[in-house]
Amino acid sequence: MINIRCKTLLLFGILSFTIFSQPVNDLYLRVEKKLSQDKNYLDVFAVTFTPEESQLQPLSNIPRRNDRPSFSFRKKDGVTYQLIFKKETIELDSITLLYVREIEDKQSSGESFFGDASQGPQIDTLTVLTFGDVQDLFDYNPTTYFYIYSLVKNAVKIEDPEALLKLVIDDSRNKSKGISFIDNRDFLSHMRLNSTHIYPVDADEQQTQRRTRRSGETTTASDMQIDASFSHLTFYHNALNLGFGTISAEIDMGSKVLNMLPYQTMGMSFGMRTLFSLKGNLTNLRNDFVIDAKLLGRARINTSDLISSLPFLFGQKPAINVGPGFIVDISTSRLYGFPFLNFYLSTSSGTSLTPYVSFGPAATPSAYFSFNQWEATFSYFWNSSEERTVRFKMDLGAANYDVYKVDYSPVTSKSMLFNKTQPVISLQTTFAPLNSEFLSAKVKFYDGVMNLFFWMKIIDISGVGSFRLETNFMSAPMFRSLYPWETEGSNSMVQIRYRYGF
Amino acid sequence: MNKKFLFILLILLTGKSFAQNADSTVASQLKTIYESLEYNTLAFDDLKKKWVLTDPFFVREIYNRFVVRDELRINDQRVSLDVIKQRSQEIFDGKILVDMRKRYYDDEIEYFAFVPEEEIHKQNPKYLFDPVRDPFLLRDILGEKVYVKMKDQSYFFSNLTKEEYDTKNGYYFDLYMNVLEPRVMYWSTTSSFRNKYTLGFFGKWGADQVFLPGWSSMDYVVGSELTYYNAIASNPDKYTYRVNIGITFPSTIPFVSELPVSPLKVSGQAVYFKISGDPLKLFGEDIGDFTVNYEVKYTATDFTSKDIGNTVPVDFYSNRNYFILEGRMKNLYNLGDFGDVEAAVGISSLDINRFRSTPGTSKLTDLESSKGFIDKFDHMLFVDGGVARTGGLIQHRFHVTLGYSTAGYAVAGIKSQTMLSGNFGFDIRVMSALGYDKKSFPTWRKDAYIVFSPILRINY
Amino acid sequence: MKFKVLFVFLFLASFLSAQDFLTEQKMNRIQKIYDNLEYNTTAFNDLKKTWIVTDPVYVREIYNKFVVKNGLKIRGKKPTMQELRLKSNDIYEGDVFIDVRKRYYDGEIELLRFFTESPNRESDTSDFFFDEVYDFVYIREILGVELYEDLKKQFYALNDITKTLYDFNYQYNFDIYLHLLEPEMMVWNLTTNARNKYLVSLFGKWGIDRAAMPGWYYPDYFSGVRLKYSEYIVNTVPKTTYLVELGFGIPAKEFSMGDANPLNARRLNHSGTNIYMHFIGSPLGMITPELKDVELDIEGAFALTEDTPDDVKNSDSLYFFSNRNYFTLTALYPALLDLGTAGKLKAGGGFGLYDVKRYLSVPGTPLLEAFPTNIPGNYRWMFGAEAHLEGDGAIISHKISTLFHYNFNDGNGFLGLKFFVMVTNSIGFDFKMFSPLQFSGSLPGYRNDSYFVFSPVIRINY
Amino acid sequence: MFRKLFLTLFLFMISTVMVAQDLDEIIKKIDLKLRRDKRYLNLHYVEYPSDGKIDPDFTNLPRINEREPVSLQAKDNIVYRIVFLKDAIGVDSMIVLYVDQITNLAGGDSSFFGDASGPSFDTTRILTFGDMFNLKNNYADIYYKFFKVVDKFIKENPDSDPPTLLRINPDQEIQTSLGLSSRDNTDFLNYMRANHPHWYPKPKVVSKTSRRGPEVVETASPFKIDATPSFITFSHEVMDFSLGGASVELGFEDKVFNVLPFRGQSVTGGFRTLISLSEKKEEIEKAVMVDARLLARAAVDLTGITDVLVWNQAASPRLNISNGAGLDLSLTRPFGLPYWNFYVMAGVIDYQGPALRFSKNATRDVAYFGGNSMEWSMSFYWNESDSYTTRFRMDVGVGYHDVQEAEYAKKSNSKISSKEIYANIAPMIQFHLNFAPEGTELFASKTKLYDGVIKFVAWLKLFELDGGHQFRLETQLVTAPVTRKKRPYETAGGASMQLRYRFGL
Repeated sequence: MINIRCKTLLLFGILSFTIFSQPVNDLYLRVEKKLSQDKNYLDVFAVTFTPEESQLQPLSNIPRRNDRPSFSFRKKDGVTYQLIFKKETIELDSITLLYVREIEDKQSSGESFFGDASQGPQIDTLTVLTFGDVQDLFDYNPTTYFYIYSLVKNAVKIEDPEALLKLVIDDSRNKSKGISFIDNRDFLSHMRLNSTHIYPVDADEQQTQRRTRRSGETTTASDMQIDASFSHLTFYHNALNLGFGTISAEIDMGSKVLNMLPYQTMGMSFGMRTLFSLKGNLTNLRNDFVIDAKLLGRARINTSDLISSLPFLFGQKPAINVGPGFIVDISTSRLYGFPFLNFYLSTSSGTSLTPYVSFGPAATPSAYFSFNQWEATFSYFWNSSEERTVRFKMDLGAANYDVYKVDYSPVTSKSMLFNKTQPVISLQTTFAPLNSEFLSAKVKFYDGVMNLFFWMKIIDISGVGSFRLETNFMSAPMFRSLYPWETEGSNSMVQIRYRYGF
Repeated sequence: MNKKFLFILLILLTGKSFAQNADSTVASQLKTIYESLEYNTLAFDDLKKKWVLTDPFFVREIYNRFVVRDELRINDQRVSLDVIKQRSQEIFDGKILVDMRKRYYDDEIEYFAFVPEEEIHKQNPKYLFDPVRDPFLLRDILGEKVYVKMKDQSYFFSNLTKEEYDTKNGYYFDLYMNVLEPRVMYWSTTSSFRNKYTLGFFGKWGADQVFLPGWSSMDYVVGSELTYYNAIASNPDKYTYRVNIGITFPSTIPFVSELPVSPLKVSGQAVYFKISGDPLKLFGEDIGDFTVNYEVKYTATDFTSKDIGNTVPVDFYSNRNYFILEGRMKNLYNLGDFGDVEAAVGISSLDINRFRSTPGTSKLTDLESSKGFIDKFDHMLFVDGGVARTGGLIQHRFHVTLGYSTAGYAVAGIKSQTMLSGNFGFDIRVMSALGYDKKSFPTWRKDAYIVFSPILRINY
Repeated sequence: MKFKVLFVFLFLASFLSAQDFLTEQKMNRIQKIYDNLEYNTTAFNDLKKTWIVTDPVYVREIYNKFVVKNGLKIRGKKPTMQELRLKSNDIYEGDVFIDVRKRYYDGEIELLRFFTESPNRESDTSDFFFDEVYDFVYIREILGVELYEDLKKQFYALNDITKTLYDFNYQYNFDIYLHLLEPEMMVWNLTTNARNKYLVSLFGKWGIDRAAMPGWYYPDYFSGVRLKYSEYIVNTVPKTTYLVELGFGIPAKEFSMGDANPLNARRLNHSGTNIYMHFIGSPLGMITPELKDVELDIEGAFALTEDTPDDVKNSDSLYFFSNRNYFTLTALYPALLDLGTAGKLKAGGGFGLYDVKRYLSVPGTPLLEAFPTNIPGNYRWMFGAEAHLEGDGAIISHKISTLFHYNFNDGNGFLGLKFFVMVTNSIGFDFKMFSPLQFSGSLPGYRNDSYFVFSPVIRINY
Repeated sequence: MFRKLFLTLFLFMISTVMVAQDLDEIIKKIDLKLRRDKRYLNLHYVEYPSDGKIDPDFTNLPRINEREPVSLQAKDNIVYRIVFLKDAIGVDSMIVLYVDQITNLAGGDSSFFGDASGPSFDTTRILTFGDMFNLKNNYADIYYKFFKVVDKFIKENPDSDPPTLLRINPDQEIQTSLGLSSRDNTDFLNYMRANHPHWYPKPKVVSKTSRRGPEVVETASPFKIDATPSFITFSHEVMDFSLGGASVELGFEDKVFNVLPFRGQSVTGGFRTLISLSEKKEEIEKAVMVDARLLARAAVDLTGITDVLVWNQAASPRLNISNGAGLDLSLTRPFGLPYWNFYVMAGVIDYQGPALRFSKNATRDVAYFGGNSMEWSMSFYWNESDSYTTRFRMDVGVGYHDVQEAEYAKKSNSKISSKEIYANIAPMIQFHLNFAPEGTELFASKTKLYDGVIKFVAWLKLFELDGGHQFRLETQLVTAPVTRKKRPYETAGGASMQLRYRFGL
């Protein structure tokens, strides 16, 4: 039979005494675990301190908790101490010491017997004063605490303490909306990926390009640039770089305004293209006023019966002839805050009337001709995110083309059938992940017809050039009935495009 | 003298009670130690395997071992012989069952109690004897063989283990495939604290409130639905407001036999708009779970005879617009498993036009052009009451609707939707006209409709 | 013997209470240090990844770990077994959820809270019955590494309530507003003093709502230049003080919803080049200060020339109606009533007049023949009243307006309903509907029996 | 008076007896549990002496139930285990429960037979809970010594929990009751790796069940093939470029027209690239991925070889699918929307000499041509439980296709007239089910309802040779139109079965 004696109650007292201090111990334990396990999120600082002879005395036999032997700072070469503390914050009004670590570099102290230099410096760190010890100093041994405190305070005055925070704060800030540059950067990056002509790379732009390219292949600045496909060819050589501008040659089988595919327009335009800036040099394209102007002549070639045999063209024979003449095609960067401007004009004297395609009875044939076309649009650029992986371009404006009906019998007479100015809207989306070209899709609505243009990079072999697959799809007219000079159904075309030196 | 005596007694008792307290505190501390030895699985108490042993012969066998080992306790006190005799009588009458429960992570029996039959379903039943809450003590009492037989449940017993059935709304995507009112939620976002905006497609076949249910209606509304919750809840019907905008598409009729004599044909492209929410909350009043639904279908354009596609002139009825305004009070009061009572009242108006489509002409001729826009409408007052239950294993909605139309007839309808754990279900709607005389009943309407659809719902 | 016992107890109690105060003070100091160890990210508190664990069995797993390690507290005190049993009943009902929040810069879980919520409730009745547990080191120690990693990977049923930031600030690099009936393309902007903004843009306007002739029922597509001047910008939303529009009418091509014959489907036709003027502002403030908020809206279109039959290009002679001049003056009181999220009410009224002429176009003749209608001088006076409910949320901005138009001369009226909504200031929908209110006789020839127009809206603003 | 005194004393004695008697009972129960329960005890212990020295106070410790006192011996083959209870609810501080003595028989004297039988331990409980409780009440200073030993051990290594007697591992079977849908690309990648003919980068997502052993990563073979007689894809490392991978494909199947393999009289070649737009390569779970296939289709007469290569039971085909060019794009959750799939094939019909023609009447033949086709859908993934054994996917969207009917004179190959007999948008819904016990894909099926016709495709994994060669049996079934009448260009449906070989995927 056990009986209860008053000694037990005494024991209860002692136990409760430790118990009451139990929550404080729990808190110490929790803080010490936090300090050791949370590697990179703690906003604490460390001051390294090697004690001098004179400083040893006040820092000797410091009492420690959990009846661990008292500790004294040592002066030995290769031994340094790290005083880890927290700077003033909103709630902590002064520097708060947290714990002290002793770092011993065995290597330099020459102690290692086996000469294991090969393993490199052998450093072991030991927490000599835990958080609990330092707090007990603060409560019961203020002199030592303030001695260490003053050490840290002076060290902080001399030079910035080492931050133990390992978070990389700035590169992960994310914006909620996309961005659009005030200067020409969006215009230039679009043209470099899509235009068939050269846009010299800006000085600082080069670094960013080269840096990303280095992971790929290094680019030697070749002095020749060719952009060719089944329906166009452009050529540029460094010799033609006149300092204030560049000249390059172009041959193209298509037309910008008419809803017709290359070869269906039965004509070839050839001529020169020049890129110049009013400042007189092409080094700072990003902020200058840039003009990209083309001056082309347009000759008629009867490719009408070639269409059905071209393997890459899926379209019908056209029902309208396009007059010869000359073409002006200008794109400018921003002028006095106005958006980017594009202007295209193709005019023809309207004299040469031999039709390649005609209609009506064989005896009294008649034909449709289009002599003049113009298009004026504003361009707007923006990107879906800061990395500019997805880039958008929208063209808004108006366009016009005329259509004449020419009767050949009894006498050739010309009468205007159509000459209407209508809105044109096009949206181009370019995917350029990590700043390297990948694919782009453009959808354009004009005169009730949807034109879908799409290219995608297939292979990029350094030194040889890059190949792209391009498709061009012209839909049947929507929301309106067919014009007499239009063919039924949709036309589409697939071609390979080769680019060298871009 | 007795004062001195009283004083000694007082000290003795206080000391005694004091010691007693000391003892009982020690005892209670020992009891907490005893209960804390095992790995605590308090959170899974309701999921542990539970069963009741009812075989009277086996119950006697077990009871006898307790008596032999004198392990019967009542409130932790030993039990005297006559109490045992009196309790044994209840065992002999076969009215005592053995309630058992297994541990969560292994299959030792952690709870064993003799419980009278009528107490078995209670949350904390009145035990015959104190339950044994330690498997190893139980094994000691019953002996190895009987304990293993108990554990392996190789005898007649009834299983009471709880299966965890619950429907939680995930606000990530919600496919509600019901032919009459499909919904596909595809986008959601939170803009502050715990609100939710969700965007989805919705479909709607027929309009119940104008008593033209699904299968026989020629146009099927498809459109977009925006729902806003100002604080998300596990019950998806608790939205703050919902806006639907859609347009009608021609729909094929599966059961042609179901059509009325001269079915309502489509005479133009219609637009559908619905808004539901609690307008009173805008003005700060709150009269409980009250929502107002306002629906409108407006036919904007006129088809030509080419669209109708008839080769010979034909007269037909067509419904071009309807307006529905309904006020619905939910959770009026709770009927336990039957769910919560809800009631609604509303007015709806539906216009009926008679057109003649003669092929070749560009416009339909309106045979009742004399009637103004307003007086082509039939108005209807309807009342709706029912029970709805969400959550748990089976969710159901049963509604009875009664409507009286200005055209002189009444219509009654029963609508029911039952779902099994929020995934599979069935939707049945029956409507029939009442108190009408055959001759003057409109031919564009059948006197009785039955409409049904399976429901598949995936919600994450 | 007993007396000694009492004495020991008294001594212990007093000693403990003094010591109690000391620990209390020490506890607060250490607690403060503990709370400030981490890098402070309170500025992002609402943007941190937050979700609610809803899977009932998973909630039990986590709750059980806390019970085993005795890690839960209620108002700072450890709960007794009875309190835990009480809370467990809520868990068995399946109404207990766990609110979990991750740290901003790395994926560790910094906060975990148990709460109950009654299933069908109106407002947010969540009661957090246990104190919140924070600091991922402590949470990981309680849950054990495997369950902690599992909790981070979200392999269970949950509601994600991470807040996405929707801001509503206009930017002035460019602003494209693609709307079939009211397109706008900003081409130029200028700030003269630090806060004001001059905005020049090209605009289009199809249909006059105040005369109940909306969208593609109106023959002219007015387009021209718009100047908007805002005195100062309130958190990037321009507070427009006045707006001037100047444009001319382009004959609008019939946008037919079906193969209706263009000319007679729309009763009003273009009959000559016209100019369009529009002014919105609140000049009355100069006269009397109380009226400084009243917004005046003056709008007019005046025909200058008259077309010739070969402009109309009709093959056989054709009678048609045409509206040549139009003028309205409306006064609007903004922010009459504030309904919170439903928006602000803006209402007002005004009068105006428009003319309708009847022409005969005979091909080959030089001029159109004008016929007098039964109304002298063809001008019709009208009176209009309108009310708009406008709301500008970060995600949804809407404008619901009703409009009443009464025509004195024709004796008829129109009731209009306009519904416009924009989501995150980028995609929207606008639809207008006018239905006639007959007062006397039938609708005049130039009127449709109901008007209904709609258009998708896309805005790109950078 | 004496009687009263006697009565009170008697009361006093009984209550203590009663009280004491309770304590014995509870202590007996506790000792019984501590001896027998081998798996469920949530107790911790400390090895003593850690440094070989035994505290002198631990000699002839008194024990209850008339057992003679015991002393702790400082021998190197004897270790004492002090077992205590920590963090119990309602118990404020740590409580020492009992002490075990573990003597290592082999270690002590060199066991004669060599330790073939391995070290054998003999555990005896020298201080039961009753003894310890008695020490705690009556010999507080000795108990306090034990308390200090344990307290010192805990304080000295705060990071690690003291060793535990718990033998069950609750973390092993973490259960959930509701299914789950992963908020990142895990479900998408799980599905594509199992079913998509083109390859998706590994490593496979470690599903919960395979948490036991480390995930063994097979050596990624340079080229990857997925081949059935009617559809073959090939990819080689050299085709990869910085942003993602590429592969080529050739097939006799069609996505939108409800036709069985080879029965569409067309062959489709394609070039496929897979791009992940996230900066960090390894985080494909979180990246926006673009899977783009550029397709070119050519009409070809396959009537001859339909029954040679593939076993199928089907009505004779009636539809010639035309040449064309197209694109099949799938995006993972753009802007928070669900997974987007968009397929468009612009057809250009060559009416010259159709493969399949049917006589309409005495003088005319008729042939049906499938021209353009399009399909847009949104995909939703979810799993029935967190062990990822049964995985579901649902595609909801719309499809479009148009069919031309051309008339020919009896023996001529050029058409006289052609008209469009069907061109419509119809809703499309497709339900996928994947079964992958223990993370290895065993069976998958997809059921598609479009334009009234049900198309069912399923594969079953047959066997896998080492080196990564996997063989599956794949069946395709197309039904006759269910919800409407059969159109002239449609057949009564049928089924086909073929072997599918996969290597390196």
